[in-house]
Amino acid sequence: MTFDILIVLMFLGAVTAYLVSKADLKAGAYATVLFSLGALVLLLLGRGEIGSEFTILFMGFEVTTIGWYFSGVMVLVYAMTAFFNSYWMDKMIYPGSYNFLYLFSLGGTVGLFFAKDLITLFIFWEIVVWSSTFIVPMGKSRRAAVVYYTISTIGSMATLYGIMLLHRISGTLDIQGAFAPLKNDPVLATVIFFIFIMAGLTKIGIFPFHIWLPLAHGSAPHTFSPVLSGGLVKMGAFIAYMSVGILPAYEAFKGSLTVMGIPIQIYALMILGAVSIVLGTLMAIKQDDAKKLIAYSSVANGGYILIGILLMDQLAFAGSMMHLFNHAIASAAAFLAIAVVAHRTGTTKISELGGMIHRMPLTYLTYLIAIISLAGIPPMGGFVSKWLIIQGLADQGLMFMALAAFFGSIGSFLYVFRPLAAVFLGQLAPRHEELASAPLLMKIPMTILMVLILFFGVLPGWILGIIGQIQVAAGIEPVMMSGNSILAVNGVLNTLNVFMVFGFGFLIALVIFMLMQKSRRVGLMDTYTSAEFIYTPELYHYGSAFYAPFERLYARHPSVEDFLMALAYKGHEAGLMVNALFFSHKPGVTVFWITVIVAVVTLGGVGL
Amino acid sequence: MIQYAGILLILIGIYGLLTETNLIKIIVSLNVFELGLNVFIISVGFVREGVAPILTSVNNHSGLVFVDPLPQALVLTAIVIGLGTTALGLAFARRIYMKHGTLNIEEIGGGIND
Amino acid sequence: MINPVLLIAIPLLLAFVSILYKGYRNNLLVFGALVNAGLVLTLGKGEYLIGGFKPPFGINLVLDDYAFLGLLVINGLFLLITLMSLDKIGENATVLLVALAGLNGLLLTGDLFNLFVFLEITAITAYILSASSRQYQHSFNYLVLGTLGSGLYLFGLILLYAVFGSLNMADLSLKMATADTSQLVIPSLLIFIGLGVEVKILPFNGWVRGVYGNSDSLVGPLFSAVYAGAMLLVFGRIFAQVIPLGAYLKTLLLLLGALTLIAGELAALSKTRIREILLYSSIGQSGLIVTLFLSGLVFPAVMQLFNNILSKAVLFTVAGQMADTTGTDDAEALQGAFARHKLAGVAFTIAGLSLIGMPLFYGFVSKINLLFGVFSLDNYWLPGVILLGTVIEGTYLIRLLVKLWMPGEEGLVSHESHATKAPLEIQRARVMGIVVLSAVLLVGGLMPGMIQNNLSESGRLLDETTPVYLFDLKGGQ
Amino acid sequence: MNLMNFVYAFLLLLAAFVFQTTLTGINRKVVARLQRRRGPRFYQQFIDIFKALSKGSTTHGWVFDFGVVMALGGIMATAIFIPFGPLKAVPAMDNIFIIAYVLAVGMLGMAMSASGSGNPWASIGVSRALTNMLAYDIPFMMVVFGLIFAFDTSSLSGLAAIQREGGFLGWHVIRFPLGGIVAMISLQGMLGKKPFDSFIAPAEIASGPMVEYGGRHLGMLFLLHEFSTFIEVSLIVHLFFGGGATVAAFLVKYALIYTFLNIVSNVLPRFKIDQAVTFFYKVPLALAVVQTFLIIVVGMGVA
Repeated sequence: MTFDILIVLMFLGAVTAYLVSKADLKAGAYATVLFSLGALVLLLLGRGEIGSEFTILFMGFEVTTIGWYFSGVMVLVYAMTAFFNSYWMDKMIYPGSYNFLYLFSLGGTVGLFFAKDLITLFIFWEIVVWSSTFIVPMGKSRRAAVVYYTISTIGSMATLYGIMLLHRISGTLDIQGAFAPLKNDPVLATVIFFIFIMAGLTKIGIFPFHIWLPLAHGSAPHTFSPVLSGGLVKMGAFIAYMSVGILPAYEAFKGSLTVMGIPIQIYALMILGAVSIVLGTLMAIKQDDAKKLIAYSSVANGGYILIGILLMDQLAFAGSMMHLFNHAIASAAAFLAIAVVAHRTGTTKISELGGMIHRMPLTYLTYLIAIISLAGIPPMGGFVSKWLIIQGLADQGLMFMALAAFFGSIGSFLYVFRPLAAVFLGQLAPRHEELASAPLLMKIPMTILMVLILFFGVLPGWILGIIGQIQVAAGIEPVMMSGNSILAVNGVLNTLNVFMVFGFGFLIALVIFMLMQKSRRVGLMDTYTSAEFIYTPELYHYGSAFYAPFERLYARHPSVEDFLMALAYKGHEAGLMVNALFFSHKPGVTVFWITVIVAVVTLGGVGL
Repeated sequence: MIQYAGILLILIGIYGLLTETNLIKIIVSLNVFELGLNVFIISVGFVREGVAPILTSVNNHSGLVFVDPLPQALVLTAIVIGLGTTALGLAFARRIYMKHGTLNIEEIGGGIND
Repeated sequence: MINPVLLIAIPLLLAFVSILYKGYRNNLLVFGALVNAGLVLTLGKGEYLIGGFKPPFGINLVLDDYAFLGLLVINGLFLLITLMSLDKIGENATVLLVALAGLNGLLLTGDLFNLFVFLEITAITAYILSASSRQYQHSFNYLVLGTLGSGLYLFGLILLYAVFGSLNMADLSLKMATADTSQLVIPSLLIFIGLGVEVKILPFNGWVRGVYGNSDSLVGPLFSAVYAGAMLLVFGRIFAQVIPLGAYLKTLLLLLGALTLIAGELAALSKTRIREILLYSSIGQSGLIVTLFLSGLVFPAVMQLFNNILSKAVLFTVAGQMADTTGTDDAEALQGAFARHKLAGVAFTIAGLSLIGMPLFYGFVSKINLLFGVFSLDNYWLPGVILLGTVIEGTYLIRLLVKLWMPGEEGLVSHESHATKAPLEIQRARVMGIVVLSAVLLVGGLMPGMIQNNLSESGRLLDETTPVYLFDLKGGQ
Repeated sequence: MNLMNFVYAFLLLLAAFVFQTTLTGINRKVVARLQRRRGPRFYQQFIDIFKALSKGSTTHGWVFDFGVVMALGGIMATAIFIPFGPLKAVPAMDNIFIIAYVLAVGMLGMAMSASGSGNPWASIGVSRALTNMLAYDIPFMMVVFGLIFAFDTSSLSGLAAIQREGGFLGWHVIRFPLGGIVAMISLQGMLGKKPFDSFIAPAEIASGPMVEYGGRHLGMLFLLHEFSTFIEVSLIVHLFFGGGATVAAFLVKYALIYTFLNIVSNVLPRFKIDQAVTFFYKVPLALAVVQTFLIIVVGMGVA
């Protein structure tokens, strides 16, 4: 019962939020908080109902562990971000519609993960696509919404083709049954695999479909970027899981050529994942807009998630599932921190900011913890998941994936540090002297997210337990835990011990620091300047072209974005050609075409 | 044989539509086309040695061969409709002349700002 | 039982009366439309003889489910559009009444030549209506092409008559079913071209841009919804139910249909004027529907047809209104237009999303069904083309919707202050009309069973083998 | 983990500190001899550290202090994970990936503190340091990846034990010479020795990240430097030179390698940072990929 209430409640909530917004904007925003928190509570309450089935209208649903897990991630991100909504009500062009679409897309995502049949899955998928498409342009770019929509639709239409093909083959739309005939038909399975996963690839933002992420995440309203990056991208992972886990790809591709024991079909996609990691990392390093930077980091992290899911093994898959959660909350937290900065200063350009730590320390801390997790540094959650993924890769000996993973890991230090140094640290511009810190309602979700990131980094047991259940349901060996230790094939990770040793080290360092002579506090401008006199803090701040020497190395890179845009322009030109060839105010043009058609058909008919 | 005449007229009409730029001449071409069509239709109903399908005091025995009356009926209708469209076309041509001062279709322009 | 010939006779009679009583023209028109819409509901299905001769010798009217459904939607839309745009009718009331008679005749007749007559009547009214834009060269172009097209139709028809000796559809279809298809290539092609001019198949539709592109808020929806709907239904009648196509011609015509779909959508993608975008979208949709009819998928085709015309009625009403009141319908000049016309904007959005085939709207139901249909034929390239068309269509429609809702320069947060200052006005009647239409699309999407069961009844009668995705069953069949 | 572990850990830290600082002092003398100088006393490094710690200093805000504490804490935590020859403070935690990532905590803390000073020179230094890290770490990790795949363990002591089974010839540097070369070059980068020291060289950008430090901050950074050197050199000893069956063996190997690298460093010029990246991606990375390919696909060198 809980879950049908949950889904219906979200759609009713959307309408309610809209109506409330008509009366009072702030109240409408609070309604989004209430409803999304309600969804979180319902989800947690309904954990015992996993396995139940229900129907709404003509749509069938089934509650599975993986569905529950995914929707939990989604609802958490939505609920946390919802706290921010009220501060943007007066800046949004259609605040009421924003609240409506916010909850509407939440309803879509929740329903998606519980779909029992493929059409229901598709319905909710498209609901999310169009409802989020209308939120994105409320931000800084209209073009972003169109690119986002187009790329998403290329994916979802390919998947729809796959769904229809599946139905044609198996005669059923039930998710479990529809894939059944593929096990014994590798050719067909290959076709379906590549077509069906398209929606997933486009949504995760795998190369070459990644171009919408920086555009849409970077220019969406500040309160929606966390949802896009932390939440909606994860829908793609679900489709990827279906393509590998439910198909089941490994069984169907048994006879295929293999690379390091991985069927070539799956390996091909893993290469795309690896390319995404490298490309996302390189692009993130050179961004000047903090939101675009995090968006590109989502591309890179999407690559990790995809590779892990495609491996379908004990370690990397578990790591990928957990990374999905860790990346969701960390990326949401990072976006929220940037949103606070944008709320107070009105910009997200790294080069225009600096020294924010002195005005908003909690926001700084949130960002710090988020990026530590994003970069996979202990003791945060991101470390555990990346560790699992890399252990899985090492177990299988997938060296090129590992190469990309290492590059992404270390590259992430570079790009996550950049906003940290240039936005939060460094010189505080005089025009920002008077800024207030984050408002209370913003502090709540940031604190919660910080605690969660740290908590699951130290004690990942609960979440790995759920992932273990998912793995059992998918028919693979579950990730092993013993106490606080994760037992991998090649090594053991005791996160609690890591945390304690880290704490011990920190304690010693703190004692040394405390024992020594007190320091004198001086201003930020009171620094070593090669004996120059300096007066302008803005100019004494290293914020733009942070990695200039490195960026120079790949400044003239080929761009898939340019290629796709050129392709779109070719479509535009083709349209103009159609227009010029066939449409005129002169009847002779059309008469000409009629004669051509008659001649062609007649002569062709004679030839037969 | 007569159907070839019809087809020839149809082709002449289409040739006119393809090449003419004068509105009046286009309408004339259209009429030639319709004329050819009508001739062709009549030819379909034609039966050699046939008589008009009317029972008279002379033509009243079962050995008679009638021409098919239906195409003739169709042609009548088609002629009427053709007349209507021609009239409307001429009316348009007049309006165009009043507005643009020319009957040459090349000089009128598309009227869509692109 | 009411004889459906009244549907033709009453508007025709009222048309003559309206010439005599010019002052009451609009009242007569509304009355005629109302009576017709009411009459449709009371009709009984069956065949009706005209003039007392039995088919295949005499002319008959066929009122099967197909015709009934068509009449229902076409008369309903006609009524709604007339009521919405009463202020635009002016001197055209008589023409509209004749048009109504012609349209009903098109849908009802069971005789090919009779169809020609109604085709010409309807076409002449269309020429006259198109002239209300004062762009006579386009009306002239339309007239020449329309006349040539119906001439070719007549040509094909007479060839059929010469071979089979009948003009009755039912009779002909029986005779042709056993005939050698190579005999049918030329006549079928001529008939295809003849109808192709009216249903906007690609190389035959040169007139569309000029006529649709200058249409106002009356003519636009009337052409794109009512005329296009009736013509497509006629096309479906002839090509899915009467003339059997040989493999050669069928392949060619299918390709032409697919070409129309893609070329139309691409052309729409390259345009910025709203009416032009919509007219090319109409062309694309026609290509899609024609393809479905040619594949023998009558039921999905009809569903998609209704989706298209209901949406287009809304879209063209708003677009025409924009052009009428602001003098431009360039999307750039009208950015943010819906900020001040929210209700119209919502209706426009629903229609647009339904046209793309987004879930929750009727378009989704029809899209799913047509895909099921095409796949059931074991045709695997066509769905690819259709889905590609959907991607392109979605792109430009979303681009348009975003432009009209969210004003603002790139790089700046969307704000109402960027919205167009053009004096756009949308009359209350029109807003109500499009809201009703979009509500139909919404209900059809939320409760597809309701509409679908009615549709499928007729679909089943027409074609037993077409699979139907029933949304009443959980997860379909 | 109980109290004994922590006491043990503390003692090992102390030992590592004493050993490495002495070694640094000795190396200062070795380098001086290379340059035909007498050089400072071998315990000069201790004097420097304690002197710096005891002096007064300035601070630029809480993150400036916090970063230093976090950096030293992180590095010391990492050092606890490193097996000191056969001795391990914390059982079963010498996983190479854990060490590699925990190491990053210290790096991040230091970078944060440096940027928090508000001095752009420091930020430039950090940017170069991170770029440098992106260059040297990837070839190194690739080689390590090959080793882990070959021997199914990512434990440092485990990998060291495997090498000792074959005696001197079992050392990975012998069995996987390409990997050994890559690791030595990468180690040079990790230690910030020439030719890869452009991020920290005093002559380049006023010492880069260190520009603002003095007093106890600087002293702690000295400590940090000693510990990170200990971690990095130990890694190589364990991975490629058979680790240490006894503490003495470990320390001897350690001292030899460290001294060797120092000597190499002192006869080389300095790369610009982008040159360093290009170099690492052209030569060591290619070698590392070849080595890993040989291990994984061909099985060469894997008994």
